[in-house]
Amino acid sequence: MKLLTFVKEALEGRKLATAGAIWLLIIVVAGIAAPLIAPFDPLEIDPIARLSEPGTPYLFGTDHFGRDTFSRAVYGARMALIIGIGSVMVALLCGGLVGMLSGYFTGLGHVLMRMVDVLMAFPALLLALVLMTVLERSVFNTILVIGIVYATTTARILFGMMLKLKNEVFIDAARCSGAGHLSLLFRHILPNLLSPILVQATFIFAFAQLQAAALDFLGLGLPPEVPSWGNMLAEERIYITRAPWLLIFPGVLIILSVFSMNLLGDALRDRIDPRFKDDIAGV
Amino acid sequence: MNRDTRWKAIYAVVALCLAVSTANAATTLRYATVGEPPSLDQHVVTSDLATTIAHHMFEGLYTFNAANAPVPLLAASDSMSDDGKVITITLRDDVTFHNGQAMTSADVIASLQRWGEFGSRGGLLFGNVSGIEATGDHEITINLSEPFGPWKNLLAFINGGPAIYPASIMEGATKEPLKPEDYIGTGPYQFTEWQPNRHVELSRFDAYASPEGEADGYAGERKAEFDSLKFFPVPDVGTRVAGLQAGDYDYAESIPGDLYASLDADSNVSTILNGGPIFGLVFMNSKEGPLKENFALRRAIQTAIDKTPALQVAIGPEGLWKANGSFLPEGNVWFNDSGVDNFSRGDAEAAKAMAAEAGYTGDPIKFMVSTNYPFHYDSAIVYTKQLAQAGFNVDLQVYDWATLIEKRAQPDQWDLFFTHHGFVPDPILISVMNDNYPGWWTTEEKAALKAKFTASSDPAERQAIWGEIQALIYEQVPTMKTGDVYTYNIASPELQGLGDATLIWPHFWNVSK
Amino acid sequence: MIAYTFKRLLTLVPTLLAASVLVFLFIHLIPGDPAAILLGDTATPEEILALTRELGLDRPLWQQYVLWFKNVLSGDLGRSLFFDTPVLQVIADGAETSILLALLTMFWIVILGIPIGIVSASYKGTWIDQVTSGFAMLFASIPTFWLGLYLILIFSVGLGWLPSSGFPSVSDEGGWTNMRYLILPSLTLAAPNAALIIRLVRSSMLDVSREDHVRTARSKGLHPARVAIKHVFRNALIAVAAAFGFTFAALISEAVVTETVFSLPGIGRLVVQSILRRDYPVIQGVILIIVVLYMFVNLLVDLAYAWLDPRVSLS
Amino acid sequence: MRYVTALTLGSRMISPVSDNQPLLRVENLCIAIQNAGQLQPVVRDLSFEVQASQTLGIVGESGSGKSLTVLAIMGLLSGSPVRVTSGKVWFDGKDLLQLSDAERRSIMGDGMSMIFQEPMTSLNPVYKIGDQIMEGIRHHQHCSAKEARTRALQLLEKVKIPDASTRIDHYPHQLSGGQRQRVMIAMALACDPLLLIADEPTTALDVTVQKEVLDLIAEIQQDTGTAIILISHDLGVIAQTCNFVAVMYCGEIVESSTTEKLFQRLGHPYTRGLIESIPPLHSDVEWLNAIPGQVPALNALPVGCSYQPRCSHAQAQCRQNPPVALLDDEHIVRCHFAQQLQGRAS
Repeated sequence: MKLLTFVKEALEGRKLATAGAIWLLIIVVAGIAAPLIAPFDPLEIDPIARLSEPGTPYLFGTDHFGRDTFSRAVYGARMALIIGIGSVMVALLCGGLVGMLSGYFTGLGHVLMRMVDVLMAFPALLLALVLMTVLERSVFNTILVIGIVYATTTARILFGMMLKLKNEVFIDAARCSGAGHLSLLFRHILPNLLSPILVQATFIFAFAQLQAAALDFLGLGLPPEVPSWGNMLAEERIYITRAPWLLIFPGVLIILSVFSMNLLGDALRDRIDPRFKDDIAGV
Repeated sequence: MNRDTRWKAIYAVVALCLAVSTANAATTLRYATVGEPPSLDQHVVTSDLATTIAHHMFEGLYTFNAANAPVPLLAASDSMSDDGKVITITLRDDVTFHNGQAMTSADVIASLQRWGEFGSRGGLLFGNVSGIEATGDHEITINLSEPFGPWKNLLAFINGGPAIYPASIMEGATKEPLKPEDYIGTGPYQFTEWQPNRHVELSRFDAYASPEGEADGYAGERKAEFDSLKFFPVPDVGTRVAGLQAGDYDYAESIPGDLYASLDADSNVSTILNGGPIFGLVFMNSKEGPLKENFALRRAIQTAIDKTPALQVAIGPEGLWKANGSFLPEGNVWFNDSGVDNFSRGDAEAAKAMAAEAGYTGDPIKFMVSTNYPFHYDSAIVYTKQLAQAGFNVDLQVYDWATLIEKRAQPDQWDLFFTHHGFVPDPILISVMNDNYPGWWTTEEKAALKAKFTASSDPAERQAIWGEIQALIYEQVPTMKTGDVYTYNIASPELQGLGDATLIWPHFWNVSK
Repeated sequence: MIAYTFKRLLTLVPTLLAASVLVFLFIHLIPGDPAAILLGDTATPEEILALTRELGLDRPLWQQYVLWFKNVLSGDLGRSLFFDTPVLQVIADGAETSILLALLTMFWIVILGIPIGIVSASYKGTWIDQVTSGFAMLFASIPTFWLGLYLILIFSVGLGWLPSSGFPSVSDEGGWTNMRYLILPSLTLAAPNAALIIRLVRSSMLDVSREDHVRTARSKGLHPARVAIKHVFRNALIAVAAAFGFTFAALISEAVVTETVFSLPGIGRLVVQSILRRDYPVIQGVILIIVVLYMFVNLLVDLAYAWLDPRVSLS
Repeated sequence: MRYVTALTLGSRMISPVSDNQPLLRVENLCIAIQNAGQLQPVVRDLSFEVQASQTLGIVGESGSGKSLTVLAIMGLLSGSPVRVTSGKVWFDGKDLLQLSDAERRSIMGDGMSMIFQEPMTSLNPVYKIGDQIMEGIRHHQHCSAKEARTRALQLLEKVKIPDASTRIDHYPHQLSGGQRQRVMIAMALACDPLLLIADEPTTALDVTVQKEVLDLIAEIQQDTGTAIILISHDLGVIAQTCNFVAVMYCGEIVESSTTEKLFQRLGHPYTRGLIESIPPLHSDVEWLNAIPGQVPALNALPVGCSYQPRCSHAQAQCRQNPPVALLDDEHIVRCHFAQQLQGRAS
C-alpha cells in the first residue's frame, strides 16, 4: 500500500508518465486476459490467409504462417509480462540478496562483490549470448539469463545502498535495542529499500524487454514457436517491405512499453529518497 | 628542380591519376553470400557456398552441360574398355595453372589420388578403383575392379569433387583442407585474398585457356569479363535484399520465396531461378528408438503428412515449389514415379489406424529441427500439427544447426530430424544412399539394390534400378522427401549474360556488367 | 599516477584469472561438437573421433584449460577451427571494423549527446527540455535491430544515400571514403547510447547547477553560457565520465546486434557467427579480449575521473 | 567622518540627510515566491539606502527575507522560483531592475560583488583558486592572463593568505574553511567593487576564524572605502563590523539605526530578543534567552504586526498595522509601543 501511494505521488503532475502507466495497465490487462481478447489461436496456421493485410477479420494482418498478428501481439503482451516480471524477480532475488548481504556483512561482501565484478566485466548481451548457447532456448532460460545479467548491477546498487543505510542512526538504534541480524536486515533495513528497489525493478523490466528482443533477433532467445514481440520481429523481418505491418506492430508495441516503463521509472526515481538518487542508473 | 624534370613530374602525376582512375573503373562483381565458406578446397568441402566461389578457380576433368550430362572440361576425350573396367582419359594440353605451370597427367593423378583417399565423395568412386596411372604426358588410365556406372558424373561434380590441383600442392595433402595460399587451379579466375568475415576476392586469370565450343551449361567457352569477383558474407537475408536494391551488391543468393513476386516486378532487380531444386528430407532413426525396423509405423507417419500446406507456408508462391515425390525433378533423366503415391497422402484417419496396427501406443517421437533454415522450421511446425491430428505424440525440439548436427550423430537423441539436400546429378550422391549418414539406413534390400545400381553403366538400366530404390524408400521410409524447392537469387539488371536460371551454382564467366 | 596505474593493473590479475576460467567453462559447456561440424554431413563417427583427438578436445577439461591459458600468456590464443588461422589474426581482422565503428559511434554520442544534454538542462522545464528529454527516452526504448532495419530501408534502399551493409577496409580501394559504410551502423548504435548520455548530462548538470559555487560563478557576471559550460558542465562531466565505462559495455553488446544487421565484418558479428559455428578458440579469444578491454576501459575511466576531479587522489 | 543614512520605513521617506546621491537605493522592493501556481510575497515594500563607503548590517532570523533581498539586488534570482514583483533598485544612478541581462552582468562582480555563506561549497572544486579569481578579472577588465594573475596574487596577499604564490595554484579542497572564505573575499574584491555584499560570511566558520574574517572585512573597508552590506542572524557580528543596522522580520524592516544608537536605545521588542540571544563571549552562561516561538510561515502571516504572536508586550492594538516611529533622526522603529518600550531598555 505504501508503494502504491509512492507511485501515485510520483505520477502527480506528470502527464506523459501517467499516460505511460495507463499504457502499461492496458498491457497487463491484455496479458492476463489474452485468451479472452485474442480473436484467434496465436498458433493456428492458415496457409490460405498468409500475409493478409490488416483489416477484418485480421486487425493487424497475418504473418507468413497465416497466423493472426493481433492475437499474437496480445499473447506477446503476456510473454512481455512474464519475461519482465521473471527477470526482475531473478535479478532482485539473486542480486538483491547478494548486494544486501555483502553490504551488511562487509567481510563476506568483499568476496561476493569481487565475484560480481568478474561477471560485470562481461558485457550484458555477450554474457546473455554465451549463457543462452550453453543452456537451451526456453522461456525459463531466457528469464534466467536476463535476470542474471541484471542481478550483477542490482547487487552493486543494493550494496551501495546498504553501506549508506547501515550507518544511519535508526539502524544503530534498532541494533542497540537488541535486534538480531535477520530482523535488522528484513524488518528495519529492507522496508527502507523498497522504493529504490521498485525504481530499479522498473528499469530492469524495461531493459529486459530490449535484451529479450535482441536475443530473439539473434536466434538465441525464446523458442521460436513462442509468440513474443521479439520473435514476431525476428521471424518476419524479411517481410519488412512485403508485409510492413509484421514489423511495425510488434516494434511499436515494444517501443511503447519500454518507453512507458522508462517514464514510470523516471517519475519514481524523481520521487525517491534523495539518499539513493545517485545509486540508481536507469536510462 | 629544372624545367624539364618539373614537366616530367607533372606527366608522372597525370599518368598516375589516370592509372588510379582506370583502376577504379575496374569491373568487380559483388556477390552477397549467405555466409562464410569453411574452406574452398573442393576435394573435402561439400558446402554449396564454397563451390559457388571455388568453381571459378578450380576445374575438374568433366563438367555438366545444360542438360546435366557430363562433358569434358580439362579432359579432351575418353574411352572405355568393353568390359567396362578400364577407362582411358586424354587431357587437354593447353591448360596452365595459376602458378604458370602447365597441367600434365602427373597433376591429375596426384589430385585424383588425394580426392580418392581423403575427398568427401572420392570414396564412392575409389571403392571400385584398383589402380590409376599416367599413361602419357596428357593421358591417364583408371582401372576399376567392377564396372562402375556413375564414374563420369562423379568426376564432373565439382562439389566435394575431384578438382585438379598442381601435383606440388597435392604432395602431403590429406584430409585437412588446403590453405588459401595453396588455392591454385586452372579456372578463369584465380585466388587473390580472403579477408575473414569481410570478403573472398578472385581476379581474372589472364593466361586462362578456355575450352572450346559454345557455352552450354558449365561446358564450352569460359570468358572472364570481370577484373575481379568479390564474395561478401551477408548472413541476414533482409540485408542481402536491401543491399542489392541499394546497389551495394550485384548479386545476392538464397532469397525467400515470399519476396519473389515483388522483386520480380521490381525493375531494379532481376530474379534468377536456380535450375536444380533443393528438397527437404525428414530422416528417421533406423538404429534406435521406436522407429527402428518398424517400417509400418514409419509408413503411418508418412501417411499422416500432407506436404502441400508446409510448402505453401515455408516457401510461398506456387511457382517456387512442387509437391513432387520423385527424388529428382521432372525433366531430369532420373525422374520416375515409383512409390510416389505415398508421398503426400495427408490422411489422418488412415495414419491413426496404421499406427495402431504397428503397435504405436503414444510414445513421444523426438523431432529435431533447426531455425537456421526457416523453411525447415516452418515445415516442421506444419508437420507437427498434422502428426498430432493423427494421434502422434511429437516432441518438437528446436536447435541451432550446429547443435542439431551434433545431436543427430547420437542415435539415442532423436527419432526424426529435418534437413535438406542440394540438387545432385546422380542419385548415388543422395545422402540416404550413404550407410553412415545419420539415420543409418542399412537394410539388406538396400544393400542389394545399391550394389546392382553402381555396377551397371548402362544408363537405361541404372534408371530402372533407381526406380526400384525409390520404391523401397517409400516402403521402408528411411527418409521422407518434403517436396522440391526452387530457390532463386537476385541480381542487378546491369549484369549481362546470366540467363534465366542457374544450373546448380551461379557462375560468372561469360557474364559482364 | 604511474604507480597507481600499475597497482590497478595488478588488482586486475585475479579478476582476469577468474574471468578466464569462466570464459573457458562457458564455452565448453556449449552443446555441439566442433569436430562434427567441421567435418560436415558425410563424416563417419571414426573420422569425428579422430579429429576430436587431434584437436585435443578429448582431454580432461582442466588440462585443456591449463594448456589454453599457458598459450594465452604467451600471446597465442589458439587457431580458429573454422578459418584454420590464428585466433589473434581472425580477431585482428575484425578489429579494424569494430574500432572504427566504436570511434564513429563515440563521435556521434559526444557531438549529439553532450550539446543536447547541455541545452536540455539549460532550458529545464521548458518545451525544449521536454522535447529533448522525451526523445532521448524514446530513442533509449527502441530495439537496436529494429532501428537499423528501418534506417537501411529509408537511407539505403529508399533514398540511396548511404551503403546498406558491409565495410571494405580503409586500406582497400576507396580509402577513408569507405567510412560512409559505417555511418548508418554507427548512428544506429549511437542512438540509444547518445540518449543515455543526454539524460545523464542533463541530470548531472541539474544536480551541479544547484551547487553553491555555480551561484558564485554567476555573481562574477559571467555569461550564462559560460557558466553553463565552464562551471556546470565541467563539473557534471565527472559523473558523465564515470558512465562512459558503462556506455562502452553497452556499445559492445549492441555492436553484436548492429554488426549482424549491417553485415559488418567486426568482432561483434564474429562472436555470433563463431557461436553458430562452435568455433571455441575464437569465442574464447574474443570474449577474453573484450573482458580485458572492458577492464582496461574501466581503468581509463578511473584515471579520467581523477584527472577531471582534483579532489580524487590516486593512491 | 560622519556617515549619514536615510532609511525609509513603509513607503514614507524619512529624513534623507544625505547631501549626495546614495550608492544604492532600494525603493519599495517586493519579492515573491512562485509556489504551486501562486505568488507568495516574501519581502514586502522594502526601502533603504546605502551611501558610498558605508557599512550596513542587515540582521534577522532565517526566513526573514534578508538573503533574498540581497540576491535580488545582486540579480541572482533568475532561474529560481523567486522573483521581484515590484520596486526599484537604484545603483550608481541606474535602476538595476530595468537593465537588460547583459547590462546587469556587466555590473555583477565588477561594481557590485558578493561573498556567500558557505566557503566550503562556494568555490568550484575543479579549478585552482587562482584561476577562479582571475576569471572575474579577465571577464570585466579584459586583461591578459599574466596581468590577471599578478592581480590575483596581490589580492591573495591582501586577504592574508600565507604563501600566496604557492596557494594560488591550489585547489579549494586543499584549503581550510577560513582560507577559502578569504579566497572568496579576494574574488569579490577582484574588480574593486563599489559595493560588497557579504551574506553570512562567517556563519559556517569556527568562532576564532570568524573574528579573523570579520577583522579582515573591516580592514578592507578601511583601506578601500568599499560600501558593504553585511548580512547576519547574529547581532553581535553586526555590532562588531557595521555602522548602520537594519533589523528584518518577515520581509520587513522593523527597526533601523546607527549601530551605536541601536544599542543605546532598543526600539523594537524583536531587536531586544535578538540581543538577548547573543551568547556573551568569555562567560559561562547556563541558558540563553532565545526568542520563544518560530518565524511564522509565509502563507500564515499574522494580522497587523508580524511579530505580535511572539511578542511579550503584544496587546490588542498590535493586530493593527504598526506605525513607523522615529526615535531619532537616524533611529526608526516599526512598533505601536516604540516610545513606551524604549525607556525600559536595559
